[in-house]
Amino acid sequence: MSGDWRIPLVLLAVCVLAAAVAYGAPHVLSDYFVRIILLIALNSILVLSLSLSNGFTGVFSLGHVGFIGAGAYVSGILSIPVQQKMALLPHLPSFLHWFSLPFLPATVVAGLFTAILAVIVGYPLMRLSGYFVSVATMGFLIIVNVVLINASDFTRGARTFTGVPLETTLPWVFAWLGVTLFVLARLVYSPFGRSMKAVRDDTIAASAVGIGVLRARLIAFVIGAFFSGVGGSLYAHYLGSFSPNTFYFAMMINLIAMLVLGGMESLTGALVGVVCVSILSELLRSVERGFTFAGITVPALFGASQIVLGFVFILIMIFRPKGIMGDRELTFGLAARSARARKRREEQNA
Amino acid sequence: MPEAAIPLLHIDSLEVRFGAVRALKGVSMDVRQGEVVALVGANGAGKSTTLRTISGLSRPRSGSITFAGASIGGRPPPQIVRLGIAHSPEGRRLFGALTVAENLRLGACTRTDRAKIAADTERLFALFPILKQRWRQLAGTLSGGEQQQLALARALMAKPRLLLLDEPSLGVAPLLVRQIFDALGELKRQGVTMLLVEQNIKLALELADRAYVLRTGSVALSGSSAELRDSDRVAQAYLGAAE
Amino acid sequence: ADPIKIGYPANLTGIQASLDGPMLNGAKLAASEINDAGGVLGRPIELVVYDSKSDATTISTVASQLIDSDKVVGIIGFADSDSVLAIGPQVQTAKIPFITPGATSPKLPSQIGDDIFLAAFGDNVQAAVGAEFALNKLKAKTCYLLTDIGAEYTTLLSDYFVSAFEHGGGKILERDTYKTGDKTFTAQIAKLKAMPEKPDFIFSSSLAEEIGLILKQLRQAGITLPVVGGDGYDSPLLIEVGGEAANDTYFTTHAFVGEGASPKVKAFSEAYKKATGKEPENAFAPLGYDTVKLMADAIKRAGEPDPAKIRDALAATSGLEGVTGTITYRPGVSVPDKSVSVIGVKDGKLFLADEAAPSFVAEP
Amino acid sequence: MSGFEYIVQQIVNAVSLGSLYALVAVGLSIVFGVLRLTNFAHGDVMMVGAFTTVLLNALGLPFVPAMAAGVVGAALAGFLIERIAYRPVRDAPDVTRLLTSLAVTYILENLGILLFTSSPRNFPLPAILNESWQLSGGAITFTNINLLTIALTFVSLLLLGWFITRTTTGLGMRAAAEDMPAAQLVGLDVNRLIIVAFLVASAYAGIAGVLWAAQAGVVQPQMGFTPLLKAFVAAIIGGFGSIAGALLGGYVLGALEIFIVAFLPSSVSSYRDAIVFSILIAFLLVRPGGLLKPNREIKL
Amino acid sequence: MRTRGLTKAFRGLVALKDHAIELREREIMGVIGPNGSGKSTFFNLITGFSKPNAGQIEFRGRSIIGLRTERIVSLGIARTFQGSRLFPSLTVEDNVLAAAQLRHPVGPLDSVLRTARYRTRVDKAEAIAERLLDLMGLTAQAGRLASQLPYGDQRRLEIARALATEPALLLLDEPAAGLDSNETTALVELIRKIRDLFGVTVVVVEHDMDLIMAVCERIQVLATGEVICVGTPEQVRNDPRVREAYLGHA
Ligand SMILES: Nc1ncnc2c1ncn2[C@@H]1O[C@H](COP(=O)(O)OP(=O)(O)OP(=O)(O)O)[C@@H](O)[C@H]1O
Ligand SMILES: Nc1ncnc2c1ncn2[C@@H]1O[C@H](COP(=O)(O)OP(=O)(O)OP(=O)(O)O)[C@@H](O)[C@H]1O
Ligand SMILES: [Mg+2]
Ligand SMILES: [Mg+2]
Repeated sequence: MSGDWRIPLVLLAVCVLAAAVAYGAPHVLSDYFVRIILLIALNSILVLSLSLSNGFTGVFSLGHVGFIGAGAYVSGILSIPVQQKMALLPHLPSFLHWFSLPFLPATVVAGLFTAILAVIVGYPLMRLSGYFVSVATMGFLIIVNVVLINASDFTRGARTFTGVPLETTLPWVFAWLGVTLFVLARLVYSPFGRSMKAVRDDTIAASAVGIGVLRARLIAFVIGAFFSGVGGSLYAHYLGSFSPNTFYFAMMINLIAMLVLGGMESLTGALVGVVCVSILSELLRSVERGFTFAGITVPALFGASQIVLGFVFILIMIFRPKGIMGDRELTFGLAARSARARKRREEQNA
Repeated sequence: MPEAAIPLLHIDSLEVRFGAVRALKGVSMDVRQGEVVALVGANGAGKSTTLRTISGLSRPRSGSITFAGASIGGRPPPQIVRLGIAHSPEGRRLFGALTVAENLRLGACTRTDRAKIAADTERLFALFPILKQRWRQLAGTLSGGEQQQLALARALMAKPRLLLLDEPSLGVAPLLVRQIFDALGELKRQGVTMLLVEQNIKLALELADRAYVLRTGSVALSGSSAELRDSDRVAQAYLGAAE
Repeated sequence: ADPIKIGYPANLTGIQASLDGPMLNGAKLAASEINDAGGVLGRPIELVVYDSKSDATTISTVASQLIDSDKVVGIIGFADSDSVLAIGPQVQTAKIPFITPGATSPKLPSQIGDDIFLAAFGDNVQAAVGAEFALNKLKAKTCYLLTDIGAEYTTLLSDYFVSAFEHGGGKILERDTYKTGDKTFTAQIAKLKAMPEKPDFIFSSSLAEEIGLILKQLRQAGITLPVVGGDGYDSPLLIEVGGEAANDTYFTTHAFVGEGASPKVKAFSEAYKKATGKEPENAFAPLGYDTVKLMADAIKRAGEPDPAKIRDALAATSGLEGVTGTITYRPGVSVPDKSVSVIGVKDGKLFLADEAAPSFVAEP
Repeated sequence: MSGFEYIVQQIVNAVSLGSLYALVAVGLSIVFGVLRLTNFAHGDVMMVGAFTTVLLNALGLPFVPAMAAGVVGAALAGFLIERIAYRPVRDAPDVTRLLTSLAVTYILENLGILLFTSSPRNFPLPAILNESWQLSGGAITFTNINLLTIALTFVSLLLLGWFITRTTTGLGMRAAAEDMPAAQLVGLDVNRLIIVAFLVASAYAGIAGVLWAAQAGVVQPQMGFTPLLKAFVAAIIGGFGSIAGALLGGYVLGALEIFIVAFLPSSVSSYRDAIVFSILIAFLLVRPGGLLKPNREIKL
Repeated sequence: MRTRGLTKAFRGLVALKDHAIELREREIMGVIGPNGSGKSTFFNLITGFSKPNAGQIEFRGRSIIGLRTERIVSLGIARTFQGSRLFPSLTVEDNVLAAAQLRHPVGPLDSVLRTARYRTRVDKAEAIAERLLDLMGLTAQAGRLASQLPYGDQRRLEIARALATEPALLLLDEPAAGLDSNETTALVELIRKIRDLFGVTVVVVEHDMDLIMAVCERIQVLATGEVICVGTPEQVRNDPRVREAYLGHA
């Protein structure tokens, strides 16, 4: 399936550009803008991980934030400096006490942990369909929340979990975003991705052509959970302190809004959704503080940004019911085409 | 042939599009009171689209539909049903989670004459005895042929002045196809006007007074059933579409 | 002259809004009083307000806006420790003095650093006062403990209460829990009723939204034991929702704003009413007010609006009279020593039951 | 207090909590039944009902007419939401409509905050509803508001059951839920059906909102979220879209919540929500169609 | 393949009763019967979509009862559905490829790493899909969404998809329903060609007697779940029970 020769060039260019932004931005832009860029990239990882099951496999999970939360806590527990651990988490089992992991291994472990969790949770849950799987995964989110609140030896309970080193920088997030995109793109546009979409379209027909419905759903769910866990770890090292309620319904609704708005059945759609929602809400947030324009003073109306955002969502849904991108990808004409399609084209030209 | 001069249904250069697809490209036809008109043609010729546009499910892009003197093009379906057009659609479209009884009751939901509804139901049982046996069964669990009979019966419950039928023989066993067409013949004798879409041309032309042959969205041929039966022009009209 | 900018991130929407809203009103009142009186160092002060939406991520974004774009010299904000911890690292890195009017976790300064100050007493202090009040004034030795496990404040307060109460010789007979947002406590109450040994009183570590309801359901079930709690009770809802059921309830808080309150409090209430059209909703309003005054006082003593100097001046604050009590920071301690008011309810009215400093305070 | 009395008291508690959940779930189920839409704004319609009642009561209107006005206000709000937000996306995919209803929630909640601030306000319940009954020498207690909730829930069961299965409009709603074009083809005015469904469901939300606020003692712009969540769960347990299922689901959920606290030690019962959901998930796996729907085999 | 004593009841209603059938290699067998006589139920039981109450199904000497559908398909039984069930959001080509992948599987890991195995298997699957689309005359439509196809093409695509799983036994449920007479005639040729090219055994359920009589070598007739007659088209046509239950006295 070799594509056309321009693709490696473009990929290289994108990588160079990303590296330039990652390393250059903090020197050029103010901390505020750096943070916005970072958050956009971070949320992209989370929304992409959600799109695998929700968009491509047709399992509308409301529980991914549970994986994000689990990933954040696992990575947090692993990477708090040893001397602080004693003070913050005195009742931690001793084998966790004597070491602390650097950022990268902690993140990978968090991802693996959530992936294993997803296998356990998904094995029964992925048998359900439609609304039932949504409710069941939402139940998973609630269970995670309750466990985080109650397992205070590990998580400090409802109290803020703090002391996680602030290591999430632009290069890290960009690198992980690259990995996520790479893996998901190859997965979604491969025979396996085709099985996922077949399962989404019609489970009965899918099993009639020999596709294991449970297997396809489970794999999508687990891979999504892995990247959610990674995203959770990045989040933990971005915020430094968080509590169980940081990873709860508000975050879930936010991520789903980004996903659906951008287009569930498209990877670039997920990115477009994140960028649009982030920039729009940042703009609105600065407008709602009130401003003076051409001598007219508009008073502060806190909460107005959410209202406007709500109306914008409704308008987009009315005019683009399948999200901004629908199921199309932004490829700029550079899609890797299958050998077959190329051959067919050549035949037509001949 | 019935004498009424003004047609009950008059369609004039109807055009319908789905995005870039021109499903109908200027179709004109008439259905007179008391008449059975067949609409035949190859797959994708636009037969179902014609019926859907008459009953308001699709909107015409241009052209006019007149029913009993009133222009109905582009009106919403419930209004059209109230004027007396009942449509038994492609794929039956029964309410699968409702019982046979409830499906029939909804078929009559535009009517207010309660006593007559009960009498009509009895008459339908004479036509389709199986429905009486399955009275309390959910429509979704009926077999294909049973569903087809229910779909027909549901449309008849509205006591329509014009009945639109989309492939009533689809998926029905031969014996039952006979029975259904016998029932349709009985309805014809009772004076029900019908516009019938059917793949089984032989049966269709037996029942119908006249027929139109559609080919890729326009009328390729029309005439009385007798004329069409005896010529091979129908086959030719079809073949034109097959290439 | 150019205004001196003080950052004010506030959770005006989301779950924290009912506390941060009144607090902002109080803060604005203080700022306008100061500006009417000529400002600080000859310059007016300006509160740069952003809505941080009760969301940790937004808080960190807002922090960078305040520090980087608005170049504020100090920051005031939040009624809960979660939010303070969320903003903490950035504030500490930028070395900007930060005062939280409402968060009461005494651990905050040690968790974040020396730029963080509390304007209110610590939970360990109020819990100790509550425990000693129960032991000494109510003569109650045995306790039933009900904890809201959905919030940091309520869990922490319970822990501090237990250690102070047990230190003073009291005994916890039974513990039970619920979660913020619950509306029915009948199951817990029936369990309490079925206890073999009756406790002398109930300590309920709760927030304003629930406590009125808990009291109502307790009394409806025929339980008349006194109920003790912390400053989470401090809102008109206690009496409005609880009604008669609120009688024989005691809570520790920052200031007594009811009938017979000190002149300072009365003056504040009137000014607040004039500015917003309503009575102060809860003690967070005067806390917001006091905190702005505290910051202004430190800026004045620093001599110039320079963050490092303001921090040092702040740490040296001593005997600053506020609506919610007198603020003094002991050297090296960023939690003020303030006296705690114990307020009781009788015949549907609040009264000052005690005003005390505790004899034993649990470690933060 | 004997063990028996203790159990009776907990059953009383479970029934009254369950009734409240059921009442919310029924409204949610009606809308789902006809539109296949999880109406997240249902909780906010409850909020509208409760706030209308509080405001009118504060302006001097007695409680009962204020409550009636609250119900009407909620119905009106539901009507407007359908007209403005849901109708344009009626044919869109499920998730699109889900997001639309989330957006409506967003708007209503923040509008509430702008107008009324997010501070909770007291809900002025007439004293008579607060009165409690003592049985068995005070060992078993329940209040008038509990009784009212239970009674209203039962009445609504009967009324709605009759409406959905016996009237043409009710039948039409079920038909439209399944196949909207086909419903139009038999002459059902689908727009009217949906409006009726929203009016009925929102009026229910209004009643439930008032009762919920009465139980909670306070009203707040964000008050709709918890009941919505509970009702969503209850409705799914029962079989989404089925009225009887929603009721049953409400009671099951209420009983689970109460019994876990009542009969398990507090160190375990603090995991209440986790236990409830574990049971639910286990249950969904055994009966994927909900309580009331038999496991019907697929028909191909 | 053969079945014995196969019985299925839906809450009291016996849809299939004591059904037995024995198929020879490479034959074309017709199953006919009035509506509701249990034909689709028979297909559902064989392909594992529902479980029989009693009876045995043996495929190439082994029992396949209780196996999951995907397992049965991989053993070599493929089917089409009454009224088509395509993957509407996939292209025509992808519909076939989704099935062709069964014999040339690539896992997620291969997909991400694009191993050598990935390439060869994908190429094989694509070759199969290409051949089938060509056979069915769908090559020109390869890039269109399945949902946009005319009905006749959809039915052919469904057959192509079933064939892509490389079955030994192909079950066709009413393949001619909704086709016009020209297409039905073409279908007769197509079914024969499929048998000859791929060497599969074919079972056709159909109400179109012309098609059944033309294509089938043997026919089994069901009525209310029971087999009333098995035989050559000629025998069946002249059987009085069949005339009464099914064909009518036309
Ligand atoms: N909703 C739609 N969107 C896009 N194209 C459509 C739609 N409905 C019909 N078409 C197209 O319009 C044309 C006419 O379709 P129609 O269903 O009317 O054909 P028909 O004559 O009824 O065929 P058949 O015998 O297969 O039922 C076809 O090319 C079809 O693909
Ligand atoms: N899931 C089900 N639940 C209840 N009854 C069912 C179910 N599936 C099939 N039946 C019943 O079993 C009987 C046989 O159905 P089946 O679909 O096998 O008939 P068929 O021979 O394929 O008929 P047709 O030619 O109409 O497709 C019918 O009476 C049908 O109503
Ligand atoms: Mg058609
Ligand atoms: Mg069948």
